[in-house]
Amino acid sequence: MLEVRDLKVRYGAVEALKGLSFRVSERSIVSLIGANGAGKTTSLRALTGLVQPSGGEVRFENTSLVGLAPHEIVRLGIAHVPEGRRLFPKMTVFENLKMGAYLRTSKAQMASTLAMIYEHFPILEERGRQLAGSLSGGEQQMLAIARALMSRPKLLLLDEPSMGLSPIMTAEIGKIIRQINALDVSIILVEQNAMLALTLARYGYVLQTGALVLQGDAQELLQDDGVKKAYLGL
Amino acid sequence: MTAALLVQSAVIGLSIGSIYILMALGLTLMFGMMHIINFAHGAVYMLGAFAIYYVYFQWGAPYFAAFVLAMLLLGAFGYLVERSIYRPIKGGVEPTLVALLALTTLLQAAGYPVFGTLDKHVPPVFSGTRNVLGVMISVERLMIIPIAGALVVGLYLFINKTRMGAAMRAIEQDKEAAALQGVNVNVINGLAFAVGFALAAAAGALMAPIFKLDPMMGEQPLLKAFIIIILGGLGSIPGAILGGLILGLIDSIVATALGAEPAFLLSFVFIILLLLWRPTGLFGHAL
Amino acid sequence: MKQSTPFTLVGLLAAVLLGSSPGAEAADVIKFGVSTPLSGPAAPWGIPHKGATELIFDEINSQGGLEVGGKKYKLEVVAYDHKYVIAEGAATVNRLIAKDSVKFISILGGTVVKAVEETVNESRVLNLPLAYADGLVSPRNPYTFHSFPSPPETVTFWNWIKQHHPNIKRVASITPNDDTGWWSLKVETKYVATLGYEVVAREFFERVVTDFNPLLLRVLAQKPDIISVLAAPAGSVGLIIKQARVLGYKGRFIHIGQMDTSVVAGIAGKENVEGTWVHGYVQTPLPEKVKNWQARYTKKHGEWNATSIDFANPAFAFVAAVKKAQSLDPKRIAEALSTVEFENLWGKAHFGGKDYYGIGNQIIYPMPFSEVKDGVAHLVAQLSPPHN
Amino acid sequence: MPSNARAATVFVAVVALLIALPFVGGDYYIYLFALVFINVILAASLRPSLTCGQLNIGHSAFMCIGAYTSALLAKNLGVPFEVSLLCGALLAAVVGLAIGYPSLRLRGVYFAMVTVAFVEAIRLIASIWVPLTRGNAGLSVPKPSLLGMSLATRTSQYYLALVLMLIVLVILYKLERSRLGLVWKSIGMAENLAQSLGVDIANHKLLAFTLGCFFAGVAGAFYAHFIRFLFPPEFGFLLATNILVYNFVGGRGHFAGPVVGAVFLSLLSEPFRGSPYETIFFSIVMLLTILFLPGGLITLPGKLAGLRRWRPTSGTYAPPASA
Amino acid sequence: MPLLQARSLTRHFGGLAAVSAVDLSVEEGEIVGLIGPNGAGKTTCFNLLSGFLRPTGGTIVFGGEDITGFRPHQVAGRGLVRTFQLTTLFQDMTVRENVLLGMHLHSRQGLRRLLFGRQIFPPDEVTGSDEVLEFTGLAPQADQLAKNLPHGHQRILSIAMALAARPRLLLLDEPVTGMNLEESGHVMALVKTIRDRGTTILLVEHNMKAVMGTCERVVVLNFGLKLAEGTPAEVSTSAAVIEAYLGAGLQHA
Repeated sequence: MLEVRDLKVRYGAVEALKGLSFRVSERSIVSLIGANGAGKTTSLRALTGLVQPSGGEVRFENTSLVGLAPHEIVRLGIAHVPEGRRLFPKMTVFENLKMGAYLRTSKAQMASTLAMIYEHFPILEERGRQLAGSLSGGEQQMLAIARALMSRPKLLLLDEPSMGLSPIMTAEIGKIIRQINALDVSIILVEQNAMLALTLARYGYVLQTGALVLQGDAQELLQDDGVKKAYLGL
Repeated sequence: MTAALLVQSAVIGLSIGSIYILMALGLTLMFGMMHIINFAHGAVYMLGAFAIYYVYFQWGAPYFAAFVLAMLLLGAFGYLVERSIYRPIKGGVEPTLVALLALTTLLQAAGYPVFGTLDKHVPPVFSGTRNVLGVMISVERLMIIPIAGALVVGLYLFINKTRMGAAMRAIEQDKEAAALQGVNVNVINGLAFAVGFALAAAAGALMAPIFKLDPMMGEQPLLKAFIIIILGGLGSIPGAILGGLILGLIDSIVATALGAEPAFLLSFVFIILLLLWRPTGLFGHAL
Repeated sequence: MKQSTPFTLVGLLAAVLLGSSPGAEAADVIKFGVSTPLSGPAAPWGIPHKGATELIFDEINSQGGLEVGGKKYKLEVVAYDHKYVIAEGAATVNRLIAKDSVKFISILGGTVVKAVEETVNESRVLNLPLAYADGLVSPRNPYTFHSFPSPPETVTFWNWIKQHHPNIKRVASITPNDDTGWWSLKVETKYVATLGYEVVAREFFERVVTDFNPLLLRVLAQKPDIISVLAAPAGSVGLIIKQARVLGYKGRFIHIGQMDTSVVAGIAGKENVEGTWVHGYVQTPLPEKVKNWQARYTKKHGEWNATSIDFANPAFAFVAAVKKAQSLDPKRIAEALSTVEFENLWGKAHFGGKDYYGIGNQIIYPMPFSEVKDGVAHLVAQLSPPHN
Repeated sequence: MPSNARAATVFVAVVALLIALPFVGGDYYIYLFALVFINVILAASLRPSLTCGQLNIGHSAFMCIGAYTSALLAKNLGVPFEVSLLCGALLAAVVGLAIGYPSLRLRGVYFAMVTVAFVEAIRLIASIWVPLTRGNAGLSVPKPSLLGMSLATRTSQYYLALVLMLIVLVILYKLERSRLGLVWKSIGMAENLAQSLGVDIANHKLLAFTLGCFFAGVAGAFYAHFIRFLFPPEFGFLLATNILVYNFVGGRGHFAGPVVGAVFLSLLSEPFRGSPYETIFFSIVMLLTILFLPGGLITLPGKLAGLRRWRPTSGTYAPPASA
Repeated sequence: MPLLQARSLTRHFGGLAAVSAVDLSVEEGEIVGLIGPNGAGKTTCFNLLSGFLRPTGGTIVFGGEDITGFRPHQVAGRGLVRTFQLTTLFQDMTVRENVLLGMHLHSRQGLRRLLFGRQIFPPDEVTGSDEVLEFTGLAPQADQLAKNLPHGHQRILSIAMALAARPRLLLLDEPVTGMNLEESGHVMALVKTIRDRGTTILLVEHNMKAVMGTCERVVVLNFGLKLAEGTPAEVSTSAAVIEAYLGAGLQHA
């Protein structure tokens, strides 16, 4: 459903992405892993129009995404949970969720989505009137994911959902990611936590300094020493 | 200063303060979202007053219809300014500042050939005086307070209860995250220009029947609005409301006791001291 | 490429120097400079100043021009906008004198005239200003002929008031906070005191002020019988009257200066202006001559501005003096100005006031005073100044 | 090196032209350019604090202090121009220091707004303190006398202005090209990084601000003795924004930016003078300049060259290397 | 006595403890690595040590002097100089100007020289900057604008600037981020040479290969707490560290 070919991004003189190609098929979880500065976040930002690629092509269900503004890309059914969650801290949990459904104007649809969300994230219903900024890290991450789901995306981009979370919380997020995928939502998971990412994903891509160095079946990558090497330098 | 004089100047201060609040709200809204100070706000106030002059006085439309029309017209103008000046400059703070200053000069200078050189007036909409707490206050001054109050409440509801208002608050907190929820940031910025301009136009339209009209009439309210948004904290709507009330009272009570210039000087000294004490105003947060 | 930045500067300099250098001059043209506010808050005075001068010159030109020494000259107005800013005023006057080689000018505005006083004297150009400025009409400024009645002339109306309205006793004065206002106030206070009035309040305001409530609360506490608003533009006067009435003031107003009472009545409301005395503005019975002027002015400029009536004085005086002197030498014209008697829109005018000022360079003519009745300014008296 | 040599040639040529101006141009140009020189000093003296990243919309306050101080000293005490100029500039600097020090912790627009408040406060003081300043009646000022000689003619005053401007420009240029200038630039570009290298940013910002105040005082002192009439409303917010606009319209990328901006905008009115639409033309040209040259006028040659050569890389303007 | 000693360093943001009770010491002449997963508190730690943040608790002693609460330029003045995580440079200045700014602390320039001097910088500063440029291999690009350098060179430039300040202790924040193998190898070799010339080094880095190959001692942070400390070999075999680093995955939960 998503095909990325030779994607390049420059920041001034610096080439942050040097021609990345990958694909995501329906209902799958694909993960992009790699150390800091490998270009993972940049690739997601390029997909949703937050940075303009300097070259390459991105096609989503046969529509080219290059040159579209973020709100147009969201409309096509792609939701992006950015690095650092980026909630609206001075809005309540409920208002944040409503912002997620910004493009869904049907009241009935929103109510049903909200019910679905509350089913998966009961804590958010409990904290509905609390300001998003006052939530704990794990709750914030849940809210960020839930907010993205409010737009009923076909493809969900998750940028470092486990960052700064305790192992228990990380496991919880992992479970949620599986549940979401079970709702027929494809997922691109960007993670530094390679174990988490490869356990969840079906297919993985390993990035290093803006280029692809390794790709393959997640289970195989999990066993691959190359991954460990890329991380720990062992 | 007698008690009666104090009450009288306090009520007048509230009414003037209400106008200042309308001016300041738009400024603070636009700053919160785009981090720009709209130097053209005074010129928009002036255009709002002249819209009333033509639509209500010259063409005979009912006052409230003219009032709404003035807000709509200048709101549309605000959207146009976002499209044709703010957006092409792509958020550059300094070029935007110069462009808005140039726009102000242009609107003021064009005012003389277009509106004529003589001071214009708009006949009073409300007449008579009322006894308020034992002193006589003109009804037209009093009426400003509920009308401005209604607009403030309207703005509050718009920002807090509507989808577009939510988009505005979202942009204020995190522009990129807002875009990722599907908010068309350009359009909502344009909307903020429109709302800010419409509020300034409303202030001008409210003042038109009370004061006189000339192309430079917006300069003083603009400076007052600057003081208010700094006082209350840039980007803070409650701050703008409180700041407007404080300044309105200073302007009226101190001016009655000591004269207009000392009052103006006092308000400047006051904000310099306030900022040294609290560098982001009463309700401001770090930038 | 990057080195060419300084070339831009050079280019710019050269362009300005060449682009606007004075062209060939027609020998049979008399240039008359006008430095006046054409934009900004004082434009309501500057535009009729320019407009009146142009109208008078155009009419002379259409009859073939002004004959001097047997030769017909066309009259030309060179008008610059000084925006009521000193630096701009100085720049425009310098431009008129140094670049356009103008020998005769008329400057509007007290502060601007004071600021360029010495430039005017040193360049020996003839100045016919419209300005209230203390010390402007003085032996130090022999070439300056003030062409508008100043406070020392207009105070004469207080004699009329004393005679016809003896119950008025307490006077409050409100005036702009600048040289113009201060001088007006000083002159008036002194004069009314000699007539036995009690001055109960003296207040100054910034020209940009629109809310006079604080000031009026102080003034009204002194219970004046009459409020004298000096040297203020019509808009401010309108607001003062309106706001004073709301605060419960029942007495009269008098305005000395130059203003359109229809603007005042518009702002203040017709009923509030009732009984106000004004100098320099009449709507009825309108003398034929002024009626005629109004028609001509409106035809040429579109918008009628009553201020043009008195602001036509510089042009009338200048034309009369040139005719008399039959010379284009400023010195000769100045001599002629001191003696010539000419017609302005109110009757016979001349320059005098030597007893008061020490030099006879102040315009003297029977000044009109009106009372506003039912929103219309009715002529009540035409009075000559206390000095001649 | 050749680029520097070329720039030096142009500089010498411009100065020669300006020296020759009284002989070739009319009296009006002498007068006009003396005013332009004042604006150039004002614009250039704002540059150090802008370079440090301080948006200062109150520069005319310091011009006002310099103007009134030197005028009052000259008028009331008969102090010669060179001394009164120095006193005016020093007082402007001292007041600048006093207001700059506590304002340093204000960020961005808050700093800008405090300077707005300050400029209005100074203007109001000048207008209220009537016994000293004569308030809105305006203060007339004697002609300048230098080293005992009276500079009565416009030509001599023109040369005085020229010399003052050149001295100020040379000092500011030297400073900008020195380590100090580099440090200012570094603060404006990346405050944190500068701090991490041991730069005391508070002191450097204060120095830049105070220095600007000093030269604004110089401009004010000369203005007072040249126009010879001081009127408080003229030193308000409007003049302060003009000084800022000179910098932006000229361009921030190069030392010549404020100079070009001040010259351009000060002369822009001249072709339109006499037209009732003078201000309208002026503001339209200003608006178009900033819309099409957001980097200022100094980027114009680069843009033109870029168009001519059709090489996109040459379109970006780069200030000459310093070494 | 260690060159740098931080005792129970703590910093709260609101209610959140970004760094809590961390003890950290660096001996003269060491290369110490500070590692940990994203959000572990490494950068906060750096900001505390370099004076950009004020600690909520704890003390920092550098070279025998208590520098707790010093402002950044004062810390730098004592010889503790840092670089930044994101490529922070004076982008619109030349490479040489960047390095010359690094020499700010050691520059003595009087007003006379400032106004009347023929050269902009005194000869000793120019030779000093030449040396640094030569040493870091940036000499050929000395007159280019910093923003036009390739990424790897920009990172090296930020080290060169810090070096020009002649630090006793150099804090490097992710010096090899975004570099390929070859580049990072070059930088880490440079780091070693710098140490050999007498500058102590504390670095934060994600590239484990670089850390393991260069550092003599490694401190691991997780959730703002010190998780482990030891030689690279000890640390990289610690199960706790591996789990913190690679993540637990789902099977552990």
